[in-house]
Amino acid sequence: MTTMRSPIFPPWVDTLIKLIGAGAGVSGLYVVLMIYFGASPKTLNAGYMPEQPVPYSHELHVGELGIDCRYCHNTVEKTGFAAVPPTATCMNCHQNVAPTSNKLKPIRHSFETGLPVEWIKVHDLPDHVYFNHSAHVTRGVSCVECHGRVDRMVEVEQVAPLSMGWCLDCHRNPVGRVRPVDKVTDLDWGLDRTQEEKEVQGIEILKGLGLYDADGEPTVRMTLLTNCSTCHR
Amino acid sequence: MSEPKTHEPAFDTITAEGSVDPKPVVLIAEFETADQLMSAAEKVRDEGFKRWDCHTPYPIHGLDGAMGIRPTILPWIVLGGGFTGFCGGLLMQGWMNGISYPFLISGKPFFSIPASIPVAFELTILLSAFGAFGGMLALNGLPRMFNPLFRSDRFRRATADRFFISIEARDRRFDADSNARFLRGIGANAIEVIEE
Amino acid sequence: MKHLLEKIPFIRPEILGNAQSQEIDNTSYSPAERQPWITGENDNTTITDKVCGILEDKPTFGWVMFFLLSLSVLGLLGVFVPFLIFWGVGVWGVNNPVGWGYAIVNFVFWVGIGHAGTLISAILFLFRQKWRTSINRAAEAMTIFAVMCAGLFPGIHVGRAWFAYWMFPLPNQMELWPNFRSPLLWDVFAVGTYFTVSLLFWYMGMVPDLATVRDRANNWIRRLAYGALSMGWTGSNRQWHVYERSYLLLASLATPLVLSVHSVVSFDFAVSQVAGWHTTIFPPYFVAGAIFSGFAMVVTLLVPARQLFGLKEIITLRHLENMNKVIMLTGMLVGYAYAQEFFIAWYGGVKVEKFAFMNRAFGQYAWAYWIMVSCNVISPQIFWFKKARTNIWIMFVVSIFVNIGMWFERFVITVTSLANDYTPAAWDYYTPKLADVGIMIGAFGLFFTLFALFCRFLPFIAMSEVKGVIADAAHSTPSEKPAESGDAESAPSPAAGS
Amino acid sequence: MGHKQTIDLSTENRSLGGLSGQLIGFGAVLAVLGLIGTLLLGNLEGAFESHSEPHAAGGAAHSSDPTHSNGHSADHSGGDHGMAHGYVSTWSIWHPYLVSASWLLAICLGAIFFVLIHHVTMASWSTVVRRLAEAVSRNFVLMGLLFIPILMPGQMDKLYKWIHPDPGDSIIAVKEAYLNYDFFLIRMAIYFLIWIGLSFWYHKNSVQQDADGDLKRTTRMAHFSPLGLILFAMSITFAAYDILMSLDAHWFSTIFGVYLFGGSVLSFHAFLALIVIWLQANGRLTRAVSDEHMQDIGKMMFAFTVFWAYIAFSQYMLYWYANIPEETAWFLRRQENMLWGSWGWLLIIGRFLIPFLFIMSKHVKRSRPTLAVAAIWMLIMQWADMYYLVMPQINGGEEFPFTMVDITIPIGFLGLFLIGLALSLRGHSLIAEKDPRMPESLAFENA
Repeated sequence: MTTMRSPIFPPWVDTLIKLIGAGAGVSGLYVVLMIYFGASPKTLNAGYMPEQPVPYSHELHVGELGIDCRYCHNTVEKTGFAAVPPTATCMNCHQNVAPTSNKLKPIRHSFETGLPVEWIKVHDLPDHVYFNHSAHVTRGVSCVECHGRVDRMVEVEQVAPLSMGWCLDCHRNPVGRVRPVDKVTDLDWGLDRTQEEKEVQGIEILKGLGLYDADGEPTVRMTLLTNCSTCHR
Repeated sequence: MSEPKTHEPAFDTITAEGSVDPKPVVLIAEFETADQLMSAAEKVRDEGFKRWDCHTPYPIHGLDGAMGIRPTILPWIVLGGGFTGFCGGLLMQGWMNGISYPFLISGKPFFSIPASIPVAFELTILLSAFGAFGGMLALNGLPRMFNPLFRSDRFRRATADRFFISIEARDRRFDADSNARFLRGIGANAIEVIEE
Repeated sequence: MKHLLEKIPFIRPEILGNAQSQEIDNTSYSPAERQPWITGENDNTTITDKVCGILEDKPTFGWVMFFLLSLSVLGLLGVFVPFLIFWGVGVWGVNNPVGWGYAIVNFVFWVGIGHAGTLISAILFLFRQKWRTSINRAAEAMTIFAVMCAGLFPGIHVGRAWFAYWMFPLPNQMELWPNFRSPLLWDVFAVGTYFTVSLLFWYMGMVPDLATVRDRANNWIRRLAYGALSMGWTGSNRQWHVYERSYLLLASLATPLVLSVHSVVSFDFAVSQVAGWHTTIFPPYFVAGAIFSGFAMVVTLLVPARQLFGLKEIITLRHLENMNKVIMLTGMLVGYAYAQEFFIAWYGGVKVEKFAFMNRAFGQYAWAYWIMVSCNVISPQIFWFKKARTNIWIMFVVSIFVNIGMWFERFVITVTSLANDYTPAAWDYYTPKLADVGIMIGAFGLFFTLFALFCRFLPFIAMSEVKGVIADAAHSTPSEKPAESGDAESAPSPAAGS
Repeated sequence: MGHKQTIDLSTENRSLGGLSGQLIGFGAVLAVLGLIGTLLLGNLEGAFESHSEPHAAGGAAHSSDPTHSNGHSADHSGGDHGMAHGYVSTWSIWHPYLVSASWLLAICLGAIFFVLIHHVTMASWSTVVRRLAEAVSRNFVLMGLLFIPILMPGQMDKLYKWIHPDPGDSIIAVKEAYLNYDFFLIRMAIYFLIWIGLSFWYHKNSVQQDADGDLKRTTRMAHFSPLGLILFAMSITFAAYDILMSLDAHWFSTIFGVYLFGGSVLSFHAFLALIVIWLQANGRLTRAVSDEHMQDIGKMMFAFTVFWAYIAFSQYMLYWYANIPEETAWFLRRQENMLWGSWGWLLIIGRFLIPFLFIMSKHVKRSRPTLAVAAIWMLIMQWADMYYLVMPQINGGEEFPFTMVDITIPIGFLGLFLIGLALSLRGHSLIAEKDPRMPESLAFENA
């Protein structure tokens, strides 16, 4: 006696399951890589370069003319906030220098009306981060460490990812990233030094701050740099 | 085993739908009770079959011996999983809290054995369990959705209240007629051959 | 009494469910022979029919009512959880000094409930207790659902629930890792592992039974669904061999796991310096309490379920009696811990410890403390009497008492120690708010809804294991008698059975 | 299940017979060795001088060490840390004595627990070895006798500081209602009454069942066992507090009773395995107790190895983590210097890790030689554990007060213990002959 019958699942289902399994593995890997590289602040945030209302060139003013950072951003050493200069600061020079330039029209307009120029903030940290410029600048952390070679930027762009991990990189190991306080705005400083030399000098500076002891070992104060409440208050 | 067929075959045949050149792939024999199956299994084993199996609704104590199944390597897989979990757990905690992100809180050491035991223990168990479950699936070749055995309606009782012996056509001693007669002789009450 | 109750329409079996099974008393002890676990004239065929019948027949009126009721209670969760997430944890009654309120109480309560399932499936398995087979499936399901309810609370307590994944050690842009020195993180690992392993254990145990359902299915949806779930199981003995080994190994892994989970939960309290929490007996005491409450919940669920689904011959009085014995034992272990805490609080001579315990018993939360003691320590004492152990009404009531008592135990531990801590100026009285109560009740809705669905759609009894028990019973009874029969007969045994 | 042949007990050699003489002889040799060794070596090491000189103490190994000059107990207890001590910091012969006594007491406690728990659960696998457990538990009488010298009025203060606390010790003053000599004696009497009562009653009923085969005895023993377990639980807990925990009367831990319980059950199963192996090597119970039973005993050894570790870890973890001075003091004495710190590691590795890995395998549990090795090792570790509980108080854990009497006393006690065991096993069957569950037990298989 012969009967004909088909089972619940045809044979290709088993192949399909294997394919799905392999596919799940591959797509899992894909998702991980996408998140790791694609959603990284290095990809998403670094390189941010908005068009400003006035094509102010840091390269010209800082790089060629040699104006100190603190001439315009004059609060960095005293407050947490790095001031964007008022229009009056621009006009100190531009009353005389290129007073009729077309590019400076918004500046003059602002000066006349008293309305601020609507600069677009490039380095913008989330509200739950309390970043204090004076705390860094007065302890030997140079502008260049976070903002890059602004003196070579025609238009300012965000160089660093400004992610929490990136902040912590330095907070965990500041040794090679500090310099004498008077060299903080000298963006060229240190190009002639090796990393080792910087570290040797860095330890001396950190000793002065009480972060390293006389033996060159980190003190317990170092842990303050990575305490949550240091940045999230 | 090569006696001439002189009578109607002692088995039913089930053929796959749309099969062009049906060949037998597996033979199943049904038994009424577990005891019958047990003694039959011993005889099938002694007959020298290799690619055969018993199918029962519940695990029968002693059937492994009757079939001559050798112990599984599963415990070693589990041990490997557990070892990986324990060492991995300790290394993970040591690296994450001791090296990558040392963080002082209430004066406790960055890494210490007692505080690491709970997580290392849980990971030991977790990876061992994955080893036990995944190892079971791998060693049993599961999931296996398609199986010629599912063509048989009679076989559906193998998971309820009947006991079966199946012999694959790939076995060297496979011969539908003589096998069927042999199985009848040792107590099978129904034989089916599934063709594809 | 019983007849009267059965006259009430809603308790009448024919209305509640297909109660064709009979209550057969198999609880008498005779040292000479053991009573069967499965009563009535049951064999492999009837067991299959009865168990599969639950999910093949039309749902009974009782089940539909239960399901709808649970679903409506679950609705509370749908209201209050979004409310909580939208407004933040301020909608709860927690505030200084009681920063841990209903959320942790419910978390510990549900994790505790979850312990019975693994205890039954793993520890009793290792101890070769055959009575586990009739109840383990339902108890394991209960474990899974209870742990889900438990997981809900830490998940919503983090405030920003969408960041709950920060509890896991995942690489991230912040280059941070969780703090492995925190007992709360140990909880994440313990409860996560527990859930995963319980799920594997439950599912693996179900595969052969799902295959049974698949093979009986007569419509293609069922064949497809159960076919996929059973992964092509054929009952092959070569597979059984590996499967049984794997089951044994999982049981031996789940046993220390089940001990560890509530131990770790107890660490949340005990590694602190809070008076009344910091007691070395906490780990085993929490485990005993967890088993206690879990068994009570199993009884609470199974007493109606066996009635509803006609399983009185499979989940027999003797099964229930054994569970009641475990309840009594663990109840006394919990009582032992209460007593030791008090004694050592006095013996240790630490003033704050002494105060913490006196305050528990006679302070502003004395009402909660004495509810706890009477429910947990006193009420199970009735099980010294066999009549009480084998009376389903009494055991049902006691199991509810125990559930209440164990909830209050967690309440007492959490709240009394915090409300009156080291800073008397900050002492306060904790009052839950509507959202606390709503989420607490809603979690019961989630639990019962899931359990109701499980009853309908998955095999309620571990059929393959029960069949093994029937086979063993059939084998052992005749073959073991003859050798010693001379001695056994010479003993005057008739009275021994009573 | 049904495939195993049932063993016919009548063909089995199941009485101790001539072995009792052998065991008593061996025990006597050990006892004499222990006694002579203790007297000789103890004298050499100056252990007994403390009788004449109230402050003399310390092992010979350290007596020559000028930094640890003998016996300035007053200095140590009063001066060293500027605080009152809850413990006696001077070595006396009673310290090693107590270590050994608690070591064997633990075995007896495990034995009575074994009897009770198997009655309460109506277990069958263990029926073949239950008589051995009953016999071991009868050694409570011996243990009671061994504890008497410690409890003598003039001697007990050499162990327990709370008898004569330092002036101004307010912590001990608080517990005076509990920790006082009279009440302590009453409690000890109650514990031993409970233990001796339980062990004799169960042994008596079991042996009488051999003769009359009365099934009611089984029912009666089962009926009484829950109550017996409650008595056992309360007595072992408070005995642990009294005998071992109050050695440091300032320190406390709620889990301490459970800690002693874990070690007791573990060491009893190890001892049981050894008795069975010894009996079988001498042709007794060769078939009644099968590989299957040995595997189960091994499983219990394995389980309680883990249980002990779990309890020990719980106790350590909670005190280590919270770091409260009055709680950590006890552990600090035990881990702040190399010697006692290593002893702690010895327990972690020797008492947990090695046995855990060693008897995990089923083959190790089923093979007599390997199981015997594991059992002997576990018994030594139980002794090491008791040593760890008692000795580090001496000199505040600063020194390692090991003397030769630490070896000779346990040998002597073990000899007495074996004599006691022989007397208990003698004169009746080694197996509970007519226990109704015997057939089931004989046919037992690990399924």
